[in-house]
Amino acid sequence: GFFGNWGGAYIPEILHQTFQELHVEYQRAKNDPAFWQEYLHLMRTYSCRPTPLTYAENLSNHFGGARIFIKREDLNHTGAHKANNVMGQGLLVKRMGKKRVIAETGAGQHGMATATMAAKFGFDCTIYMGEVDVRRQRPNVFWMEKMGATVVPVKDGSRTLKDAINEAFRDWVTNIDSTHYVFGTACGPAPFPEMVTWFQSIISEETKEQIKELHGKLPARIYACVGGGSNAMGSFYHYLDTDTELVGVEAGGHGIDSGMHASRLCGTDASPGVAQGYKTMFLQNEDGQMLETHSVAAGLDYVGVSPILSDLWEKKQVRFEAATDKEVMAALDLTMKLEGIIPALESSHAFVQAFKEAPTIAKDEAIIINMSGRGDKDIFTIAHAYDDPSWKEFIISRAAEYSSKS
Amino acid sequence: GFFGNWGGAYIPEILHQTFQELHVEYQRAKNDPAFWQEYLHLMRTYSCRPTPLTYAENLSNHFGGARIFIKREDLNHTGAHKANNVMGQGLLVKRMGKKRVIAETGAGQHGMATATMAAKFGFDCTIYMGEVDVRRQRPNVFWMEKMGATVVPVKDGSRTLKDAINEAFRDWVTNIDSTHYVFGTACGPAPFPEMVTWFQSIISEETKEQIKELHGKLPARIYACVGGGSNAMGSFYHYLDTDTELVGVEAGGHGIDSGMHASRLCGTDASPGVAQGYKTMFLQNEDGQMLETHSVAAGLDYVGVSPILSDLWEKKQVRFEAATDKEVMAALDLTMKLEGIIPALESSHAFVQAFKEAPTIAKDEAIIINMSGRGDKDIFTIAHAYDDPSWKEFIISRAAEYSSKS
Amino acid sequence: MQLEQILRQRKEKKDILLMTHIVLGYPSFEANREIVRQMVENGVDCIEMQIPFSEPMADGPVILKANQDSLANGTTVAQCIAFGAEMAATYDIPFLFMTYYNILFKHGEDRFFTEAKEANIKGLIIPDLPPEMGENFFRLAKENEIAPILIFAPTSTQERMATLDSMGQGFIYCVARRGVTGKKSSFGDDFNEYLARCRNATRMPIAVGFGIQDKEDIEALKGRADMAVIGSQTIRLVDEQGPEAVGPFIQGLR
Amino acid sequence: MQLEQILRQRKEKKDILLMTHIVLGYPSFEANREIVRQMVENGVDCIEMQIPFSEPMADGPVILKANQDSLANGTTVAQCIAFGAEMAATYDIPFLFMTYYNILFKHGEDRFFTEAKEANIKGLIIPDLPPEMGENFFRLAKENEIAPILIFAPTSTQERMATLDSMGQGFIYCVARRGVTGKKSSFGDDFNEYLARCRNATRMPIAVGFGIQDKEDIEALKGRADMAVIGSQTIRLVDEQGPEAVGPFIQGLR
Repeated sequence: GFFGNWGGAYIPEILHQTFQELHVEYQRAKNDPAFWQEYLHLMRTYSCRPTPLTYAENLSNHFGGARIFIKREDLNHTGAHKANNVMGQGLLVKRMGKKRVIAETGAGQHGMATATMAAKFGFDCTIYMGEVDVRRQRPNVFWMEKMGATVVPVKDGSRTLKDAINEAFRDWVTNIDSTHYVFGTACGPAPFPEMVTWFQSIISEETKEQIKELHGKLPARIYACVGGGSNAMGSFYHYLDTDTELVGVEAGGHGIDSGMHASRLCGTDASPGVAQGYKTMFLQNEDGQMLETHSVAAGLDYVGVSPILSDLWEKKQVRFEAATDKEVMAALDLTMKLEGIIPALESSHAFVQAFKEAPTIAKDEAIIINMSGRGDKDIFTIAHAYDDPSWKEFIISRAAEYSSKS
Repeated sequence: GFFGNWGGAYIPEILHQTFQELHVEYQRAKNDPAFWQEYLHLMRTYSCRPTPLTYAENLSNHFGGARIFIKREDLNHTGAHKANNVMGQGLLVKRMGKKRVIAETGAGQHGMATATMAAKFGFDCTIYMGEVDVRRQRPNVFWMEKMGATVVPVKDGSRTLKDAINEAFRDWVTNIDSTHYVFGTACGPAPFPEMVTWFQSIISEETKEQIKELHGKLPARIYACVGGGSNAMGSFYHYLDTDTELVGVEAGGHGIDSGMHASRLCGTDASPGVAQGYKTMFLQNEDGQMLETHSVAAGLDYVGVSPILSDLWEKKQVRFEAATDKEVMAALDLTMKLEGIIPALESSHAFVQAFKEAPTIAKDEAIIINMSGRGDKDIFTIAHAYDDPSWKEFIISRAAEYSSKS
Repeated sequence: MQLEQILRQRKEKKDILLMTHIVLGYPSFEANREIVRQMVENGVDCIEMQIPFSEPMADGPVILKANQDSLANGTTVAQCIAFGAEMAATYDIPFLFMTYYNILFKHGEDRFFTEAKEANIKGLIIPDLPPEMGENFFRLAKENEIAPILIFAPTSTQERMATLDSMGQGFIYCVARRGVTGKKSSFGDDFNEYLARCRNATRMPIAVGFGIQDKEDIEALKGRADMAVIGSQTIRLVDEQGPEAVGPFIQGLR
Repeated sequence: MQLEQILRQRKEKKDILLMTHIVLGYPSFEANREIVRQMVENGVDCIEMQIPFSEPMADGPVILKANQDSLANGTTVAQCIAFGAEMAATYDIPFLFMTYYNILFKHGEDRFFTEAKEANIKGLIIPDLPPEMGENFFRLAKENEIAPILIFAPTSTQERMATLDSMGQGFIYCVARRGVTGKKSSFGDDFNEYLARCRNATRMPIAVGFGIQDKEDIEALKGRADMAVIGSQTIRLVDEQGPEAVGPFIQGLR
């Protein structure tokens, strides 16, 4: 369960047996070609895989450098790459014979995906979500509940993703026999980082074919945003042994020197640590207490990062950059206007860095931006961030209607 | 331009020449195999075609009859079948060398799709939307504007779809030379009904392959909701010469006898008429004045219907039913809970009728429900319709924030 | 006497004829009566009376609103025809109905023509009924001796004008520009060229409409058109100053 | 003298030993001092002092909140170690540190063990450090003669218990049930069976923790466990009635 110096499974004893079973089931699935076929069939008929690789002609011309391609994970069912992981774990849960799933969620997309999977597979479902994120992402909460999930707002700590993870673990140690914890990203105790990466690797499996068809050769670079790191791992995986340069983009928040960010692998604020069951680079103080993080994108607002990415960072196989909240809004704006595509705030981080570098790359080279999810779910955050007056008016008038009736 | 007794092109003289050009360009495109290939490539790389056909195992078991399959037009880019038509017309506009597009929109999905296409193709874009619909679908307006479109709220008449269409025609007669009117459904003057049907026929082209792969034979029945009728025409088209029974489901609103509905082809409130450039069954009074219609689904809230469907109705090739607002909310609820799928309110009408009939159909038969779009865009309407208290709280608290700051 | 003949006779005495427009039932039939009276007394040669329709796709905001308000008042097609009959019986100028095709279609074309003929209506302007769509309509128009008035647009080709000329009766309505009713047109070189094309394409009198608002516009048309059409402008006037302002306005146009 | 030996000696005079728990810096070090005094004076045999951590994944709401409040007060690891040294120097019972692995890892394991030894700390409970993950930790524990206390869970197999027994020192902490700290456990047949399994799997003393709240619970453990662990219950007590309530509570447990 280690990747270089990182990873492991730092778990309470009560979970030992459950993790043993998970390891066994995961290995069995991995060694069973029929499992991957079943997974592909599910993703092809229930989600929308293979998701397209879109040539962004207008953006390419705008920057006048590399040919920009966008991998469209936004077109997955539930609107993000999260579905890949969740549906895979759903198949595993079915094999393990468990009847209940729990999950943490930050941006709400993993929660949405898990609630969806639970509905599809007929599992009971509880979603833990930081209270701050519940407020940021109320529409997602509504849908999760409508799909039959119980959403529990977590009121401890910073009331964001990391606290939701802690609370989910607390549930799990209480309900191990019936319950599987659908970890949402390539973090946490082994085998989660590896397993989540495996399911997400479907992204790079597809792009490798697609870019050859559309561009004739592999891309010069691939850009992916990095919160926990699952979309990055998924979009990098099959390129690790190629010449393609891999670029992870973290949340620069108010700026990497501001202390208000969530950059673990670029910048100097993070240090090695062990929490939430695994060893990685954490944003923590000198006593090992986790710091509050900041990002306009709830899904990147997290203290830790995939141990596999920490390893690839250490070995310089992946380069890490940061995008500030402000840069993110500008990149989002440009992408909407030029391509008619609305990246999630998380995904927009990858667009920022790609836009910075595209002009410097030769015109006969391709770059791929992994668009991990769609932004139309983020309307409350985005409309707010743009300070849109008619949006505010709309909300105020709706509220007036509700206030007067209630 | 006639389909039996229906259709035609009842247009002001000023548009005559433009329609001539459109006819010519449309025929040229139809006769050019490369055009359809270009269209398929665009839809495959920019949208998500072929969209999946999902076997709804839980719903099938729940009703204990036919095997229920769902055609997932919700997974298109912009979240609805509207993309099929719009991207196709975009290619035509490019061929015609025009630089500006206009469109009407009801639910906002056609407007979203058109604004998206305009961004992608680099066209100027104006969207006409009834003021009532602007209020119902504010999030869509926000995104359209963000993609660079101008959204004009139409304050005439019933301030819904039909008024938006009139207003778009007024724009068109003023700006014929530069502008193409991207009609959103299989209505309007010829060649729109036929052309929109052609682009939407990609749906049944795909399902015919898919159902054979997944079920081994053609479906017993296909269900589609009918507003203007484009998703119905698209999902029926390639089955017109087969034994598959085709069922169109109209908006029953408060009930087909209530006068508060939008049922043109089932029920007895509609009569033949000519408006908005074509002849079809309209909801009108005895003087020929159009009536107000009602549906919980903005996209079905329309006085007219595709002339091709009026013809198929008259010839009994398509059966028409109605679903009430209340039935729609129940079907939506069940689909979310059992399948983790959120149909648009429009699409949920098709689910209602399929659910009514599924138990009576043999288990070795398949039925297909065309899920024309996704419902998560409708959160303001759906959360409202469910009278969700925490949603209201959320809106009220957001509004308080805005009120205090402004 | 049929419409074209009437207009030719009137034209003998004038530089240019004047056609005006009202929306029936707007602001009320009572007001319509007064407005028509003032128009006729001040020398209008022909009046088109619009039967309101809920979807007036070729009309701009002023006439659109008048249509809707009239319908909101409860105006019916029967009332409109009766009012038309009353006017035609009262005044010695030709009256036309202008409306959209659905009004006729739903009323029954036969019945509509019969009633219009009884009302002594001289012509019909149906902007959303191109000749291709109106086989029955044109047959009935001929039978009932009511002129089906067709429209030339700046986008019409020579060939198209020829077709329209062959199908139309009474006069040709030349739309001065692209767009809907109620906006100002500019009468520059392009317009003159277009008008020359119109003149070449038909032997019928030609009327020019869309955006004619004042004496200057009308002066500019003299010698080039047989009739000027004043549309939205009188509605605006009535809205702002009441029916009694119509007379002086019309008087000031010549 | 090492932990296991100390506990065995104390056990000679008692039916069952009592271990209690405090969160350092909560509600304050001052209060901790008073609470420890009352615990020791009322016959507690061993105290686990939790060094607060921002992510206490195995703790329930009561201890979680105590961790967070302590950190909000500014509690540091250095203060905690100094406090531990002070207690160990003041009272003649064994003191343990309980915390999460990151506290040691970030402090430096070597340094942590050295300082803990200097403080005369007898054992460490690190719930998120299974033996597989703690090679260095277990080596340092041995070198510094500080007992690494391991945990049996109801889900542990015989084989797993054997592994844990071979790596742990001091005593085995038997978790009474699934779940986090602070909830009531029920001590039925399943529990007795589990406890018998624990007893068979180790020769070390066994402590039973999680959800022990009153005298009745402790009575039930006599003869089957060597030590009962009172965790969240004293924190609740201090929250509700202040530090001075701890003494009488402890007294009432025997």
